[in-house]
Amino acid sequence: MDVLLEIIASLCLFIGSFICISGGVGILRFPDFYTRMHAVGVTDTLGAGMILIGLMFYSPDFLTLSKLLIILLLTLLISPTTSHVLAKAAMQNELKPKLQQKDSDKELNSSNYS
Amino acid sequence: MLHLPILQVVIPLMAAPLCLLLKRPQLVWLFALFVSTVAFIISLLLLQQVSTTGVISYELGGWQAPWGIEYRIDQLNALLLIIISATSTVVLIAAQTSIEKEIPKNKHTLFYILYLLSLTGMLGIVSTGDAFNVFVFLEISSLSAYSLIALGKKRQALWASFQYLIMGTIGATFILIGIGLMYQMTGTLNMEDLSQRLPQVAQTKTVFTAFTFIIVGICLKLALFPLHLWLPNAYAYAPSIVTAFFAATATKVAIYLLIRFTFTVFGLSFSFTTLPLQGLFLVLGLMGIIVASSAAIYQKNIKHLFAYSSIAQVGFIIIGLSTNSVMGLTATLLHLFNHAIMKGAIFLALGAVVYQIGNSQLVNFSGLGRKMPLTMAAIVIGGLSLIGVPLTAGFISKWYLLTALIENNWWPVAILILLGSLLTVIYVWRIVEVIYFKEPLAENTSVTEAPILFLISIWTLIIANFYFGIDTRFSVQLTQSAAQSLFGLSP
Amino acid sequence: MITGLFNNWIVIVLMMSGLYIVIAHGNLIKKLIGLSLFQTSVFILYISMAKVEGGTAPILAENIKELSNPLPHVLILTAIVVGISTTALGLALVIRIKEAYGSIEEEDIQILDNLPQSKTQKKIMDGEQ
Amino acid sequence: MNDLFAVVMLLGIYSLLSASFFVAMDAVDVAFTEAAVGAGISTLLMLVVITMTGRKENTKRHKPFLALIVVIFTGGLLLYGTFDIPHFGSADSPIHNHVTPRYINDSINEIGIPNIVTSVLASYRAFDTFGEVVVIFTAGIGIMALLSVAHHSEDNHKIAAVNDSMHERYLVIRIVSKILIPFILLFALYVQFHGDFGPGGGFQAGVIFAAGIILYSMLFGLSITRKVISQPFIQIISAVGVLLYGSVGLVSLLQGGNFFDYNVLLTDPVAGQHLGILLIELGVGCTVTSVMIMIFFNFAERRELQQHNNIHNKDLES
Repeated sequence: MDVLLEIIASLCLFIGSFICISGGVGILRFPDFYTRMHAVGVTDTLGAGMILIGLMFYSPDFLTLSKLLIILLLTLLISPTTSHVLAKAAMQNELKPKLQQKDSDKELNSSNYS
Repeated sequence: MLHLPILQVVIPLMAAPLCLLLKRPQLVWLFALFVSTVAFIISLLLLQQVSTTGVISYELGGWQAPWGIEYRIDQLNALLLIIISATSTVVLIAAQTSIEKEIPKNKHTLFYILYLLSLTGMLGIVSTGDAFNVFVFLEISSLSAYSLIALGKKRQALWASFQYLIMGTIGATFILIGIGLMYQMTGTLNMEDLSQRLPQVAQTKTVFTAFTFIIVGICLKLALFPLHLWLPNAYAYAPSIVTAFFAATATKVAIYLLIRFTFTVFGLSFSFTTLPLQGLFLVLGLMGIIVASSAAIYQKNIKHLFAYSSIAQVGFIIIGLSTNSVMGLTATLLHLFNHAIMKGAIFLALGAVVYQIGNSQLVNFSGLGRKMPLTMAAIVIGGLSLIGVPLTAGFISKWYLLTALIENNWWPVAILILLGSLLTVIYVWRIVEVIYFKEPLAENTSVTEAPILFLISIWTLIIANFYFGIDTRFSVQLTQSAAQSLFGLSP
Repeated sequence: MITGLFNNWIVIVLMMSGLYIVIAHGNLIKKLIGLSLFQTSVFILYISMAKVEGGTAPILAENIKELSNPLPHVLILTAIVVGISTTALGLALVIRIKEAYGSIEEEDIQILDNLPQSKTQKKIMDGEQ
Repeated sequence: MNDLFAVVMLLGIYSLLSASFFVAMDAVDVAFTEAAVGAGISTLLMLVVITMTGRKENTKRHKPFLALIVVIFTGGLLLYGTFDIPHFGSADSPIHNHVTPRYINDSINEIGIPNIVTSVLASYRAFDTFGEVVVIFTAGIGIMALLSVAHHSEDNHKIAAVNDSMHERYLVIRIVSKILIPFILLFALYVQFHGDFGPGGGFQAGVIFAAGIILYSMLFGLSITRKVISQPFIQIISAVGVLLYGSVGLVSLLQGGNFFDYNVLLTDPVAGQHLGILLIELGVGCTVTSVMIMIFFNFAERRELQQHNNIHNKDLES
C-alpha cells in the first residue's frame, strides 16, 4: 500500500514538474505576449495542481491534507482569472498578437482587425 | 508618582487619537494645550524626583530590564524632557492664531494630532533606555515631522519635506544597522546592559563599524555641517509654528542621542580614545560655525537666515562635546537649554510677522520696528542672545564654552569661536538695520502689532531668556550635575 | 571561514545598490524604490543573524530542541511596518509634488524652484532702487 | 531600466523572494508580513501612484560619481565591520546566549503561548509594538493631511451607470472576486486569532483584511465602497485601535501593575497575559486595517479628482 501511494505521489510530482518546466520553456521560446501567456497560464494551473495532488498523497495528517486541498481550489480559481485579466489588459492597451508574419502580413493584419 | 516616566510619554500619545474624536479645531487646540501643560508639569515633577532619589528606572510590562523595555530617567533626560515639553506648551499658545492663515481650515485638527505625535516621539526618544525603542520613537517623530513640514503653504514645502524624508530615512536606517551590529556582538538591546557588555568586545571591527553608523545616522538627523543640506529649506517653508517647535527641540533631541550613545552606551574611553572623535567633532563644529554663519549673512529670507544660524549653533554645541571635559559638557547642555529658548522666541516672532504681512522676506521687514515694536524687540533680543551679549542667556553658555576651551588650552579654537560670534553680529545687524532704519514699504503701512496670544508666548520666552541670563543657579546647577554624572563623577 | 560571513556580504551588496539608487537617480519614485530596497536588505541582515544551525521556527512544540532566535524577528516585524509607513508617506508627497510642479524629476523641480526665486530677487532689487 | 512599472514589479518580486528567504531562515512571522506588505500593499500603492505620475523615468543620472563614492565608502566600512561578526548559524554567538534563552525557556510558563515571537512582540516588548501602531497611525494621519480632498456628494444614478458599464468590462474578475473576498476576510480573522499558536497576529491580519476591501473597491468602484465604509468611520476605527491598545496599558496601571503588565489584569497571571495579548492584537488589527484602507482611499480619491480635472480641462480647451 505504502509503495503504491509512493509511486502515485511521485508520478504526480514528476508530471507536475515536467509541465512546469515546459511552461518555462514556452515563456522563452514563444514569439509574442499572448502565446507566452498561454504557455504560463495553462501549465501553471495544471502543473501546480499536479504537484499539490502529489503532495497530498504524502501528507501525514488530515490538517495538512485539507490545507493543501484549499490551496488547490484557490489555485484553480485564481490562476485562470489572472491569465484572463492579463490578456484583457493587453488587449485594452492595443497590444496586437503577432500572427504569421511573412510577405503578406500587412493585409492579413488589417483584414483580421478592421 | 511611581508611574510618572511612562505617563510623560503616554499622555500625549493617547491624546492624539482622542483629538480625532473631538473634531472641532478650537476644542482640539485647548485640549492639546492642556495635554502639553500636563506633560510639562510631569517633567518638572520628574526632575524633582530625580534630584532627590537619583536615577529612576521604570520597567514596562513589569519585565526586568534586558528582557523587557526599560525607561530610564537621569538628570540629562529630565533636562531634555523639560526643554521639549516647555517649548511645546509655549509654542502651542500661539498655534491657534498662527495656523489660521497658514493652513486650510479642514486640516487644523490633523495639524494638532501630528503636533502631539511629534511631541510624543521626542519625549519617547528621550525617556527610553532601550536602543531599539529609540528607533521606533525616532520614526514617530520623523514621520509626523515630514507631514507637518509638508503642510507649509508654498510648494517648496513639499520638496523640502521630501528631501528631509529621504535624508531622515537613510539616517534612521543607518542607526538601525548600527543597532543591529551592536546587538549581534553583545546580544542585548538595553542601553545600560550594552554599556556593560560592550567593553569586552570593544576592540572588534564590528563595534567600530556599529559606532560609526550610529554616529553618522544621528548626525544626519542633527544636521551637523556636511550633512545639513535638508535643514534650511525644511525650516524656511514649514508653517511658522512648526519651525518654532522644531528649531527649539528637534536638533536638541538628536544631540541628546549623540551624548547618550557616546557617553553612556559606548563609554568615554571607547568614544574618545579608540576613535578620533574629538578632533572630528572639533573640525566639523568649527567649519559648521564659519560656513553656516557666512551663508546666513547672504540670505534674503529671514527664516532661511535663522535656519543657517541654527546650523552654526549646532557647531557651538558640538565643540563643547569635543573638549571631553565636565566644563565643556556643561557648556553644551547649557547651550542646548538656552538655544531652545532663544530660537523658539525668534521663530515665533517671525511667525507673528508672517501672520501680519504674509511672508518673511528681509525687504518686507523694513520699518517694521515702528509698526510692531514688541515683536521686533523680541527678534532683536533673541539676536543679541545668539551673539552672546551679557545679561542674555546666550552669554552664559558662550562664557562656559570659552572657559572650557581655555581650560584645555585651545586658544586658536577660542579665537575662531569669537570670530564666529562676530559673523553672528553681522547678520543680526543686517536685520536691525532693516527693521529700525528704513522706511516701511508702501504695502506695509497699515500693519499693526501681532495678536495678543502671539505676544504672550514670545515674551514668555524672552523673559525666560533674561531670567536665565541673570539668575543662572537653576540651569547651571542642573547641567553641571548632569555633566558630572555622565562623566561618572558623583555630583 | 569564508562561508560563515557570506550572508553579510550579499546583504552589503544589496544595501549598497539600494543606497546608490537613492542618491544617483533623479526620479522621486525611483528614489523611494531604492529606499525600500535598502530597508529590505537591512531586514535580511537581521533575520540571517537569528538563524541557528539546525534550528526551527520559534514556535514551541514537542520534541523540538533547537530554536532560532525570536528577538530579531520581533524587531524586524516592527521595522517592516515602519518601512511601509515611510514609503506610503513618501508616495503621498510624490503625488502632491507632481500636482504642484508637474514633474517628478529632481532636476526639473530644482529648475522650477530657482525660476520664481530669481524673479522675486529682481523684484526685490527693483524695490530697493 | 526606465520603465517604472517594470521596476515596481521587480521590487515586488524581490520582496516575495526575500519573504521566501525569511521562511528558509525560520522567520515565518516576518515572512508572512513581508509577503503581505512588501509584495502586496506597497507594490499596489506604488502602482497607483505611477498611474498618476507617469511611468517613464528620465534616464539622466543625477550625481553618479558622488553616489559611487558614498556607496563604496559605506560598503567598504560595512565589509570591514563584518570580519568580526559571529559566523552564520553558529549557536554560540552572543545573541543566542544572552537575552534570548529566557524567551525560549521561560515564556511558556510566564506567558503560556507557543509562538515565542508573539509573546515577545506582545508582552516582553509590548511597548515597541505600541510604538509601531502609533507609527502607522501617524502615517495615516499624515497622508490624510497631505491628500484629503473636500467631499462632493455623488448622485446615485451616475454611480449606477458607471457601475453597469464596468460590469460588462470586468465580468469574470468581478464574479471570481465576489467568491473570493469572503474567504479573504475569513482568513484575515483566522490569522488575527491564531497568532498565539502559529505565525500571524494583528498586523498581518489587518493587512489581509484591508487587501480584501481594497480589492473590492478596485473592482466595484470607490463610491460604492465608500457607502459602506465612509472616511470618518475609518478614522474613528483607527483612533479606537490605538486607544484600545493604550487603554490595556492604562488599565494595568490602575490595577496596580506597571504599564502593559498583563499579569494584573486577571487573578491568574497567565490568563491575564492571554487576555492582554488578545486585546492588544485586536487594537493592532483595527488600526492597521483602517489605516491601510485610509491610505488607499486617499490615493484613489486624489486620482479620481485628477482625472476629473483633466477631463474638465480638455472640455474647456475644445
